[in-house]
Parts: sequence; C-alpha cells; structure tokens
Amino acid sequence: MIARANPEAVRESSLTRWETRAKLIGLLCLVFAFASVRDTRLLAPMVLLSLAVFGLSALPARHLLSRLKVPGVFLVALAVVLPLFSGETVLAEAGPVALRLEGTLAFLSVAARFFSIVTLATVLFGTTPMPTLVRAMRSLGLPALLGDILLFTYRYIFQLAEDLHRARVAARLRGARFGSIRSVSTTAHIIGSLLVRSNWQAERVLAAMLLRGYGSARSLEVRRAPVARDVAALALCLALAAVFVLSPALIG
Amino acid sequence: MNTTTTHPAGAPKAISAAGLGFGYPGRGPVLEGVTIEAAAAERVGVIGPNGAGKTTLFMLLCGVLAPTEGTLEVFGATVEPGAFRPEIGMVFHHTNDQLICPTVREDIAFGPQNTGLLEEAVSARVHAAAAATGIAHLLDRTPHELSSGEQRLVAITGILAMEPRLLILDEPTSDLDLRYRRRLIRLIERMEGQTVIVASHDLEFILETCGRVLLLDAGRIQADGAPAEIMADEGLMAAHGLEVPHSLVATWHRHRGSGVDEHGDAAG
Amino acid sequence: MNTTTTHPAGAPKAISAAGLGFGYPGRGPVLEGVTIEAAAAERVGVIGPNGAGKTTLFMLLCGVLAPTEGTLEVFGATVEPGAFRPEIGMVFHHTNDQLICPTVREDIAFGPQNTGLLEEAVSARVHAAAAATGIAHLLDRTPHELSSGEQRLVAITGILAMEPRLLILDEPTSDLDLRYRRRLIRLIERMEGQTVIVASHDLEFILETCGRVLLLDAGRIQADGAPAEIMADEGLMAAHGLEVPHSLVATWHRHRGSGVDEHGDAAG
Amino acid sequence: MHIPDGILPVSVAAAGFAGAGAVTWLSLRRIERTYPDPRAGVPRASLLTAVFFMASLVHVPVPPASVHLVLSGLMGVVLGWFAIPAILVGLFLQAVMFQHGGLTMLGVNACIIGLPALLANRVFALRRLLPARLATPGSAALAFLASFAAIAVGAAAAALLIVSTVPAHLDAAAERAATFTLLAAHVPLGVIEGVVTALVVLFLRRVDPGLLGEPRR
Repeated sequence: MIARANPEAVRESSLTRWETRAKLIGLLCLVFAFASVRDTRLLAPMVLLSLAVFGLSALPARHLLSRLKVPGVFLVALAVVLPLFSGETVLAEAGPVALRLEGTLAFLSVAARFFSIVTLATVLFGTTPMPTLVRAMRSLGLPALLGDILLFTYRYIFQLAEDLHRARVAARLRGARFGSIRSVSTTAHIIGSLLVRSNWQAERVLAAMLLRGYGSARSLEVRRAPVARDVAALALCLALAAVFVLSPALIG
Repeated sequence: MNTTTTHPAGAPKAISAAGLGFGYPGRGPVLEGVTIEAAAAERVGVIGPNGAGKTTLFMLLCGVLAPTEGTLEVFGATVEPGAFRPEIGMVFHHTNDQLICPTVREDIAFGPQNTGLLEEAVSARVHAAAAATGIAHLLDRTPHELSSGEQRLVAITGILAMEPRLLILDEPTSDLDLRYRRRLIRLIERMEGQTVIVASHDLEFILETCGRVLLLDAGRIQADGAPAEIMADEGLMAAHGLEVPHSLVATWHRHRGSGVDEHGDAAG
Repeated sequence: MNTTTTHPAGAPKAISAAGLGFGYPGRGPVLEGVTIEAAAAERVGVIGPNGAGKTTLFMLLCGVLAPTEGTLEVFGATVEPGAFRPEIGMVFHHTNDQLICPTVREDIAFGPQNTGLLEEAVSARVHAAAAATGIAHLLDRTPHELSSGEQRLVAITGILAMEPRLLILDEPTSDLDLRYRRRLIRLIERMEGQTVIVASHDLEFILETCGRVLLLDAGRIQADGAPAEIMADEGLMAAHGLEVPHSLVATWHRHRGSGVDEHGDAAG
Repeated sequence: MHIPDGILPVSVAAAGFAGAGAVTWLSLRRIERTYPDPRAGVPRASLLTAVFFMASLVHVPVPPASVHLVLSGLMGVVLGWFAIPAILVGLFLQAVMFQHGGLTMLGVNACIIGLPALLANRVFALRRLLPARLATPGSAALAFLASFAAIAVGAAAAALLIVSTVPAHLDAAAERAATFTLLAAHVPLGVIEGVVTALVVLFLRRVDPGLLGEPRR
C-alpha cells in the first residue's frame, strides 16, 4: 500500500517539467481559490479546469479514483444529510422524505470543491517526488528543522511499514488474532516495541549522520532555476485563481 | 552428523508441495514449479543467492502468502493462508520483529498462551524451551536490550515453546557468533522427530545440520540431494553465484583425483 | 593477497591508541588497556566473540564515544568526540542506520556536501565512488527498496565518497551473499594507501583481506599478529569462543606434523 | 477526526493555517530553548513520527466495526513539544500519500489533533504528583485519561466546526443533534485510544522509561 502511494515513478509530462517552486505556488493558489468558491455558476468551470490540469499531468485515472475513495465516505454522509434535511424549497417528496433545493445545491457545491481540490493535490504530489517537494518548500521558507523531520520521516516510513508488517505477521503465526478485542494488547506491545527500537536506532542514525558531517554547511539548493515558461505557467495559474475569487463580485 | 538422510517409505510427508508458484500481479514470478517432498524428521537446507526466492518459499510454507499456482500440504493438510497452524513454527530472518513483549518470559509464553493452554502448562513450556536453548538466565530481561545473538535464541525459544512439528529457520546464523552458532547446531542435532527446514548463506552450517539440500535460484529448484555432493560441484555452485565451502574445497584438494562422493562425510 | 604486512619504520601512524579504556558508569569496563599501533595503509582484522568490545572500539576510533581512559590519536591528531573528521570513515554493522537520504545518489553525496565541496566536485566524488563499488546503476533508486547486500555496498560507497584515509568496517559481510562478498574482497584489495580496519565473524574474509589480526575478548587484546598464525592456534581460538577457519583446518590436516607458520600463505 | 477538503469555508482554512503556524512557531522556539542542539533531536523525532504514522494506519476492532488509531494522546505523552512538528509532518504525509485529510485543511487538522496532544502531555505530567506506590496504576490511568481527553477535545472541535460552518442552514435542534451524533461516534475511538495508550505507557515504563522522560533503568 505504501509502495504504491509513492509518487516516485511517474510519466514525464509538462507538469513534471514545471519548476517545482512555481508549480507549488501556482497549484496551491488555485486550490485555495477553489476552496473559496461559493457561487454555483462557478462549479462547472472549476471541475472542468481541474480535469484539464489532470489531463495534462498524464497520471492514470485510477490513481485519482483511489485517492478520492478514502475521504469520499465523508462526502456520502453529507449527500444523505444535506439534500434531505437542509433548506425550504422541496423539489420532490416521497412520504416523509423530501428532497430540498438548498440542501442539494449545498451538497453539489461541497462535492465539486472536494473533487477539484483533491484532483489538483493529486496532480501536485503525483508529479513531484517528495525530496524535490521538500527542497522547494525549504527554499520558500519552511523552517530547517521541519524540513529535516519531514524528509527523515518520509525515509523511515518505508522501513517501519515493513517492520510493522513483519511484527504483525510474526504475531499472527504465534496465534494472535487481530480481529479480536484481545489483540489490542498485542497491538500496543508492537507499537511499544517499535517505539523502543526506533528510539535506540535514532541514536545510531544520529551518530552515523554526525560522522558524515550532518550540520556542517550543507546547501539544500534547488537544482534548476525557473525559466520563462515556468513563470508564464505560474502567472496563468494566478490569473485563473483571481478569476475564481473575484468574478462573483464583478458579475454580481 | 547428517541425522536423517533416509526417507522411510509410507511415513507421513511433512511437506508436500507440487508445482508451487508465486508472483505479484504485473511482475515476473518469484517462484515457479517448485515441487518438494520432505519426510517427517528430515532436515532440509535451502541455499541460493540473494533474491532466489528462499524467503518467499518459507512465507508460503507457513501460510503467510498464498501460492498463485500449485498445491501445498504440511502434515497432510493443505496450508490455508491466515489459518493458525501451531505445528508450523517459523523463525524470521529479522528476529527483531518477532520479539514484542516486555520480558523474555512473556515473549516465549506468547505463542503457547494463544493455543489456549492453562497457565501452568504455559509456564512448563517456557521453562522446557528455555532450558533447551540455554537462555533460562535471560527470562527476566527485556528482549530489546539483548545482543543480536541472544535475541535470535529467544526468538527460536519462543517458537520451540509452541512445540512445532515443522521448524522453519530463515538465515538462523546471521549475527550469531561462533559460540551461539555451535549451540544452535547442537540444538538441531538433539531435536527428535521435528522436521527442520533451514535457509542459509552459511553453507558450513547447512553441511553440519542437514541431510539434504535444495539449491534454489531464479525461483526454481536447481538441484536437490546430499549437501556434500551438491556443494562440492564447483560448476553448479558457480552457475548460481555460490562458492564451494572451504571444508569441501580442502577435502577435494587433499584427495585430488579421487571421486568427491565417497568423502562427503568429511563435511563438518 | 595479504597486502601490507610490512610496517615501514618512521611512517606516520594511522592509529595510535595507548591504554584505551571505556565503560558505562556503574557497570564493568567494556574495554580495558587497549594499546594498538597501526601503520598507514595497513589492513587490520579484529576478531572475537559477541560482546568482546569490537563495536565499542570502533565507536572510540571514529569519535562517537569518548574513552574513559587512555589516549587515542588517528593520523597524529587526538580524536575529539563530536568533531567532524572526514578522513575517518566508518561503515556501521546495521547499514540501514546509515542510509538516510531518499535516493542512493543523494545519500552518497551527503558526506561530500557536508565537507563544503562545490556541486561539480560532489558529483565527481559520487560517480567515482559508485564506479569503484560497481553500483552506478543504482544511483536513482531508493535505498530502502534495495537488497541488504546492495544497501551495504551503498553505505560503503557513501563513506568512500568522503575519501577517508582510515576506513572502519564493522561486520561488512553479514547479510552479503557470496557474489557481493567476493566483490567487497576485491574492492579492499584494490585500495591503495587507505588504512582499513575490519571486525568480522567471517574469519575467512579476514584471512583474505588482512595482513594482521587482533583478537579481542572481554575488552582486552588477547593476541596480535599474522592472521594465519593466530587463527590456526586451536587452543587460543577455543579459549575465546572461536573456531579455526575451515581453510586453515584443512591446511593443517594436510600437512599434519609440519609447522603451521610456513603454510600461513595458504589462507585464502 | 480528519476534515476533508471542500467542506469548510476558506476563511476557516486560513484561520487553521494561522493557528497551526503560531503553534508550530511556538513549539520550534521551545524545542530550540530546551535542547542544546535541536538537530540532535531530528532523527529521534523523525523515527518516532514514522512509528506513529504507521501505527495510525493500523485498524483496531471496535465491534461491530474497526477504526484506525489517531494516537494524538500518545504522541503528546512521548514527544512533548516535538509532537507539533511530528503531527504536522504526519498530516502532510497523509494528505500527500493517501488524501487522508485535505491539503487546505492541513492547518485546521493540525490544530484539532496537535493542541489536544499538548493537552495530553500536561494531563500525563500530573503523574509526577502521585505517591511512588501509585506510580504504575496512576500512569496507566492518566495515560488513558490524557488520550481519551485528546480524542474528545479534538472530536468536539471538529464537530463544532463542521456543524456551525456547513453551507446552508440547519435549524438549531438539528445542529445540536448532529454535533452530539459526531461526538458520540468518537466515544468508542476515545476508549480504544485510551486503552492502547495506557498499555503502551505500561510497556515503555518497563522497557525504556527514557521515552517517557523518566530516568533509564
């Protein structure tokens, strides 16, 4: 599960070639512009724009679908609550159940924003390897301590995923049943063991890092400077974001 | 020293695998057409280069993975992935992951407790197993603070306490110094009735403990027979990224010109 | 094969330790009265049972731990704990702890970058070191997804890229299959001018790579001399929980009755 | 606990980032002041963050269903001020790797999970007031309480935010009902989190008390 979520192996596309800092700023501005959308007339353009960006990214559609699934459950709950319980204008009625206009519009608005934001986020993270992303964030002002913790955590997640998996398999082979309530203590023991081992491993890791000069002047420079195309794409994103934020006021 | 090279006919098979295959979707097979029959109480070594499929084979044997092809029976019953088979004991290469309790005593008791034994029976099992591996003095220590050699013995003890009829050991001598390695060899020699299957890069260890060896490479069984014969075959070993162990090279040099087979017993 | 058994008089000492001791407060000493002199370009093996103090000795040599007694100089300068000494390279037993970057390339570049080199110089170092260990094809991979043998080679490459004058290897062959083990032996043989100190349970490896061996047990140096001599001494080896390696047993058997010394070169 | 994208208004998202930024700044300041060399804490904080990240993907049974752990209480207990960067990093990685909690909601979620983690740390610190003979049961009880409180406070904050800012008007009664439903749904999670945290704390006390900031054996 972890290995497949790893965005390291992606197809080359115009989005992978876009300079990371420009891409980060551009897509994030669009994301927040989308989050601010309230006017129902903007919903369709927003969804279409997201789909267009996704198309440019050359990412497989099932990659997007798999990422919509987890938080989608929450959306399903809203799909039941809002159209049935919110608003006064009744669209259709079946016995005690009434479908209401305001609720339905509210739900569509939430769903469209959710879909568009998740799509753009999927494009951003799906076309940028994590180390490159963190380096770009560092050069945009992310505190060094936070950047280091982020990179090292990312590095050790994979090791811990394997350790945790093997520990659970080993426990199961000795008769632990993870579906049962009794297994909670086994789970706690495994978490405790991993914490203890990681705490001791951290001392060795730190020693190894210091021996290789960790903390002595090290540049986390971004490899490529933005060129005109990168800046133009960023400007386009900012303009589109401005349109989504300002148009309701302009067109009334 | 080679305890059981005889295969009594009609005895119930400990392992019976036919045409066993395993692969992840979209990638090439990890194991292909693996057919193994092992008699009860037999000691089988598995050798081969890194990535040959040894660990995958063991994961199939203990039911962690489900074969994508072929059939697999252990003691006459099909191995059902996920089902708890206390008679199959597996000691992982990364023993660390197997040790999860605050004390060695609790860790060894973990398996027997899960088989539903009463407290006295569990305690008896713990003491018998700890005595067999010689770690009774460690029972009140924390597994995490032990040396890697001690940890490996504790992991083995935890499996022995479940009294498995099939014992699977993945690289049991890695991280063991010679004292612990020797102790492990004696322990396997003293076992009676238990079937043991061992994967190891430590060919001398296989020579000393196993009556039979399987050479696994590229997911297929490349050779199956007496350890001293297979491991002395320089061409075969080199073809699979292995070297003839020093004890066999020496034997061979010493008796240069005579056949290798008759000197197989010099192994160990 | 034993590259440097000669100790040129007057050459600067690579390691100069006198009466070195280490212990944690409230417990017995881990190391006691360890005195070692190693010449530049010498290859020194360290053998001994688990818990003998080998890793502690290495932690002192590279300045991770501070000695509680005695003095320690490497290339004429006292080792100050915590100070960055890029000329001292240490490859840990648990290589996993040493691989910290998301890609192999970045991991190898980590050390050279910290020495303040410019980007082109760093890149040149990365490529030279990767070519020496034969892992150039792995540069864009993620360290965690490599096999343990590949990981060890990457860790060694990361240290070599810092161009250390003293290379310290702790159990470099554990988890290595024979192909990688052979490659590591050749790599050490090809090194020029670098001092190498290796701790290993793999005595055949020490025999092949080192011109001198230290036997460490209970925190003290028990023997210091030619590997083929010390390792062939059955009484000495047994007293410290070690066994005479098979290649030497065979030599000894073959020439039973003649002295051991003159056959030392049969090692490897 | 994790609020997804698109539901809350952008003003709440912005307020969340402002709040998270302030808490992060504060925690980094405290870390710099507490540790002589904050870099030295990076491997430990990262490895433990990775443990929490993985452990929070583990499903534990809450009959008839199963839930995945949040572990905010345990993180507060073990990491102290480092819990804030750890939670921020964990949430970011969850958003990046699984779309678990949204990108625009990163700040809000960091507040909802991070501030209760600091609260849990203070609750657990009360054990120092206990007499020595009550140290073990007291630590377990406080660990349970700290972790239950962390979930309860976080869930209450999340419920209030969602119900009070959902677009379109619900009547007051429906709002209260929805809030209570969301809260009640989190009670079993709080209990399980409390039990797991108490068990882990008991484990650590026996094996490596240093992780709880107590002298090593």
